[in-house]
Amino acid sequence: MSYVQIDRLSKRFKETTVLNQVSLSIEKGELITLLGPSGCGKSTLLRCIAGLTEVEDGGKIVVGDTNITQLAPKAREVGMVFQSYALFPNMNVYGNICFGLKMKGVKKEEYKERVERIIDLVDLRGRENSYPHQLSGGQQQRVALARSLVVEPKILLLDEPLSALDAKIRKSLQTEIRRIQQELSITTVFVTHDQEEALTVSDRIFVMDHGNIVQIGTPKEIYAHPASEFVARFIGNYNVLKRAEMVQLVGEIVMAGDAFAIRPEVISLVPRGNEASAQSKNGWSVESVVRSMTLKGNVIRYEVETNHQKMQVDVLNTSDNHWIRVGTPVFMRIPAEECIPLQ
Amino acid sequence: MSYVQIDRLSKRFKETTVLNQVSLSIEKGELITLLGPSGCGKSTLLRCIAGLTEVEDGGKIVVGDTNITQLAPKAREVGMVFQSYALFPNMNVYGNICFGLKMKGVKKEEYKERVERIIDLVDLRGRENSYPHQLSGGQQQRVALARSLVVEPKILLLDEPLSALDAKIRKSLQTEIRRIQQELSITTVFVTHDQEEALTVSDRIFVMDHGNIVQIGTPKEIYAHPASEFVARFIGNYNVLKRAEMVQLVGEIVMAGDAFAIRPEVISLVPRGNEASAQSKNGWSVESVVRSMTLKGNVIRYEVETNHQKMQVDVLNTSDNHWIRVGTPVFMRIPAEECIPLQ
Amino acid sequence: MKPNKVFHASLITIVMIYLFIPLVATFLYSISTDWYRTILPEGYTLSWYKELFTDPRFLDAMQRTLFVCFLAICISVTVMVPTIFIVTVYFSRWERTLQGLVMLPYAIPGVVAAVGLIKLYSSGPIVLSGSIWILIGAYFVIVLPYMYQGIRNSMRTIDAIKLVEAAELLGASRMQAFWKVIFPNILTGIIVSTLLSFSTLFGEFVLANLLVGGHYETMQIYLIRRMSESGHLTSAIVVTYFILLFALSGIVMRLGKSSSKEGSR
Amino acid sequence: MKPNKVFHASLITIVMIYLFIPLVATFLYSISTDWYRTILPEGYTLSWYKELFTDPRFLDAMQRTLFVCFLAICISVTVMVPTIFIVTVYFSRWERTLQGLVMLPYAIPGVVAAVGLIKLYSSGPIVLSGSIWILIGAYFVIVLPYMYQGIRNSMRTIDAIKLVEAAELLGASRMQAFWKVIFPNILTGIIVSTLLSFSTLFGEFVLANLLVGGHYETMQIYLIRRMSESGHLTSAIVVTYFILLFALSGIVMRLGKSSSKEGSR
Repeated sequence: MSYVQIDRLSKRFKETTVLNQVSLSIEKGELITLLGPSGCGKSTLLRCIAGLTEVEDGGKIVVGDTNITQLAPKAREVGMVFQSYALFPNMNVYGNICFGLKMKGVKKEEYKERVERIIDLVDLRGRENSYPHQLSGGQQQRVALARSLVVEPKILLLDEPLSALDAKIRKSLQTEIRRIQQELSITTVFVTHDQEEALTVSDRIFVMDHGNIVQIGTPKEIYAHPASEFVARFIGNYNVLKRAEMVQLVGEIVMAGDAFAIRPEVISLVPRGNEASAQSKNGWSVESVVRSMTLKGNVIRYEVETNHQKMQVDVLNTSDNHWIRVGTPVFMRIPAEECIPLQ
Repeated sequence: MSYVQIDRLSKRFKETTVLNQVSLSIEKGELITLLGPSGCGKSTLLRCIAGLTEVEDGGKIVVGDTNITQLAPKAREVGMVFQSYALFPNMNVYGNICFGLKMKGVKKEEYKERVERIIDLVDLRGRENSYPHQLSGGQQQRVALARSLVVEPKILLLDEPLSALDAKIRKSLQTEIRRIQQELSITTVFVTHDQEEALTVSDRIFVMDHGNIVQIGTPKEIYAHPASEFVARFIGNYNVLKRAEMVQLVGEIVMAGDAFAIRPEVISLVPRGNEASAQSKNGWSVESVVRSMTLKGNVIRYEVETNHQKMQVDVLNTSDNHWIRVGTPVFMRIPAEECIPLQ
Repeated sequence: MKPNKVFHASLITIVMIYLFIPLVATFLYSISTDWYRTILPEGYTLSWYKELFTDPRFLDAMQRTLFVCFLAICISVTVMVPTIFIVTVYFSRWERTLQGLVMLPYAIPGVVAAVGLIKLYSSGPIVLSGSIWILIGAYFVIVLPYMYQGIRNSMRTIDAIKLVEAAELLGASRMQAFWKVIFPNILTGIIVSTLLSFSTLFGEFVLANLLVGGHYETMQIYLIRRMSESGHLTSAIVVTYFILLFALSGIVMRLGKSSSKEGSR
Repeated sequence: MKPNKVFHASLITIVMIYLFIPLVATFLYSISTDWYRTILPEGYTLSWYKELFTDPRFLDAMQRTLFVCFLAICISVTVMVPTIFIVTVYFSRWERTLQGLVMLPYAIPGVVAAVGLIKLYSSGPIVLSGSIWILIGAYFVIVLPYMYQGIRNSMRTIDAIKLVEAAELLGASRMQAFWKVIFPNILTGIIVSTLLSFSTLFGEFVLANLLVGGHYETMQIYLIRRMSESGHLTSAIVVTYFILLFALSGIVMRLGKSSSKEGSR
């Protein structure tokens, strides 16, 4: 049996169904993300696990061997990090971190060492006496993380912890959260609307839409095999083609499916006059012309036009690929095994 | 002479120097971004151009043939879009868009067609009678854009227009802003802290740090040839090596430079036992082992360890690359021409 | 969450009852014929109201009060709205100073203010004592804090600075920015402040009595003078006052809501 | 930006002068020997202050006022802080109701309230009329709006709901969450509200006079009774009052600042 079991959780606010009979299970030590657009119910689900939002009758939340559905938040042994940090302004970093231990009645001699270890873990050595308003956003969120971790909760809940931070700091904290989570191997639920963040940090991703979980899988599975157009568009920059469009593009096809999703990075561009190599493996080659290019950083995104369609193609930003310019006529090579049929 | 000329602009708030003798010029029809971490002075520079912040004596701002340094904001003919949208809550979409025209005394018969065109351009057809609080964040920002554009300003100023929006909407609005800007070929200054955003939308990027412009160039130039460690780390995910570290990694080198920056995507990974191909072009091959992998979406990021260093390597997420796993021994191929010496 | 609920609910109920009992009692008293040593009145009548509305002295007093309050509030709105607008948007350094000054009347008890004013204007070079102008001047000062807080909060809620910047960049002059963009959005705030001020002034007795009491009978003075005569009558006045105030608030709030679509407060 | 600056600055200056003149005049009057038909007083003396501080009636009145105000405010803090906390954090649906109720005293003029209270407690089943308890009860109601607004704003500023959630998840009980996390952070807000309330009550005359005036001489009543005797003396009282109030505020604010590091308000 899984470590966390959630069974048919529902929540309605007035007329709106926010959670619709959601069931899921999480293994011990795993980091899962709840990923979805705003309003999909992901934060509400997290608050239900924490006990901050009451669930409707029939729902059940089990952690370890304990049914915590009816327990008060303080009895659930969950840690939570909020988007707004929610640090206690009247306490310094040390005071914030010790708060949970004091509340649990742990003696000062006992917790001292543990607090020191966690301060090192979140890299806040030297800031112990600072007050929250003296810290940057990133540092405040580290304090919030340390404060939740030091009491050794059974589950750690992260509610869009990085949304309020700058792009650069966000990325470095993603890595750090993942490192700390693995070091402590603590069961973690991470809520985010940023698909790149979800791919980077998760063991498994739960994609949510309108109060339902629409797909579950490892980042690799979700990214490479989206189950629906919604997931395909949300998780990556997929080219989604209707069956008729697909037929127009590559000719008759044998695969079943009403629509097909093709990731932009699996398509390769081959110079014209090189048809031999373009025809090689199992797949199609389509005559086309490069219409625009956008530098994304490590990747260059091309918009490539055939007679019928516009397709997006991602290639690595290396000097090998710099022959591809706007206006260059190319063959677009689409491997057959990377065309994912959607319902 | 350039369309916009800014000459030795300084601004001090009490003790802090926010802008330090900044000079720059912008061509007509160009979109430039001011890119930098929070507090680097980019927003202040924008506000100085708009006339919302007074500049210190000696600074000069010329647009076209007009010195606007001493003009009131309303006389400068600049359009500005704020992060917080700043729509007028008492007016509907149509009223917000017409406001500028009414203020300029344009007759209703004259502006009617222009307003209709701009509503189509920003894709708000059908929402003309909605009030700001009835719109999503993305829609509100479109209204703000339309409102600024309809008066045909000489420059359009965008102050982190997308920072308050979700990742998905942010990306689609980036594309749209760029499309609209090119369609109207309006001179635009875009302020952002997100390097990917800057790379995506700009003709040229001005990287700022502590009130100074530290590098100017096209996205390609800035990304591929950062002038300093600060830019290298800010613009991409560069591996930055000190000269000694570089020597440790690849042996003696002839290039000058105290430090070297290598982008993760120019390094390629070759299976061991394939030394022939690994040695081919001008560059180095280093024996190493894959230590971790992170799926970023279209790219997989590996951390690869040699005897001395850890390096990050980005490869495209295609089935061709799926042989690389954690623990796989590889050759890391570093092309010599992609090692950028830094001061 | 359940066990505490009873305690919480009862605490809140007690507070509400404490606040409501005097109101209900006053109402009952105003329509009762007699009410001694019984839980509820012995009989009900509307005669107290009839007596009140046919008393010319009452109607005169009402008129005078309305005139003085109306004038003082008009002046206050005319002066404070532009002042707060200018200080908020263009002179934000001065904001703390203005706030400090404007909050002073909170700290000055009415009695104390009256003493100051009478001494100043009855024995100094300018003699205004006894005229209603000194009363209006004092009322202007008294309502400053209400005006300031209401208007200032509305401006903050709509982020007036950004809106003015946006309007100016679109070619509006400062006057246009104020009238077209700021004013419609703070109207509700102004109306609420006005009502609050009105209610405060309407009940102000000390200044009215000390400054002009002898020769200008306002509502408050009338009320206290009649109190010893009949408790039922004064209760009727109190109830009338409340009904008026609620009706007025209701109408004005609805007007404000439909004319401007915003969420100040 | 320059041409308008003069206009703006002068407008603001006028407002400030208007607010300050009575204060300065009162001060001058309290230390002057004689002041008729001259711009400045003819001579200066401290004798008014000496007379004041040696008058036992003044000291008694001061004591009584402090006692009544202190008690009313203590009750108010004790009742309102937990009530607002509970409603804000746990019963947010009730917030609008509580706000409406608590703001009522703003809408009830003191005169009107007094009438209601006297009628209720002097003729109904419970007779409290004339005792100071009815005055304290009325004062409790009067200060409700100040207490409510100050405390509520402080809670909003620190985002009390999130802080309580964080504290509870860390194992704190509701009481602990309140005492360890919320209370230290709203202390400044409570102190400011208390001072404001104190100043309001200190100057309240109508209720004091109508409810207990005959047999319990408070500061306000003393002040008005002495006014006809000597304007200089009353000016001295006013100045004393101000100095006391400012000193008190200063001390309390500094204490609040050093004991809790937050930015409520």
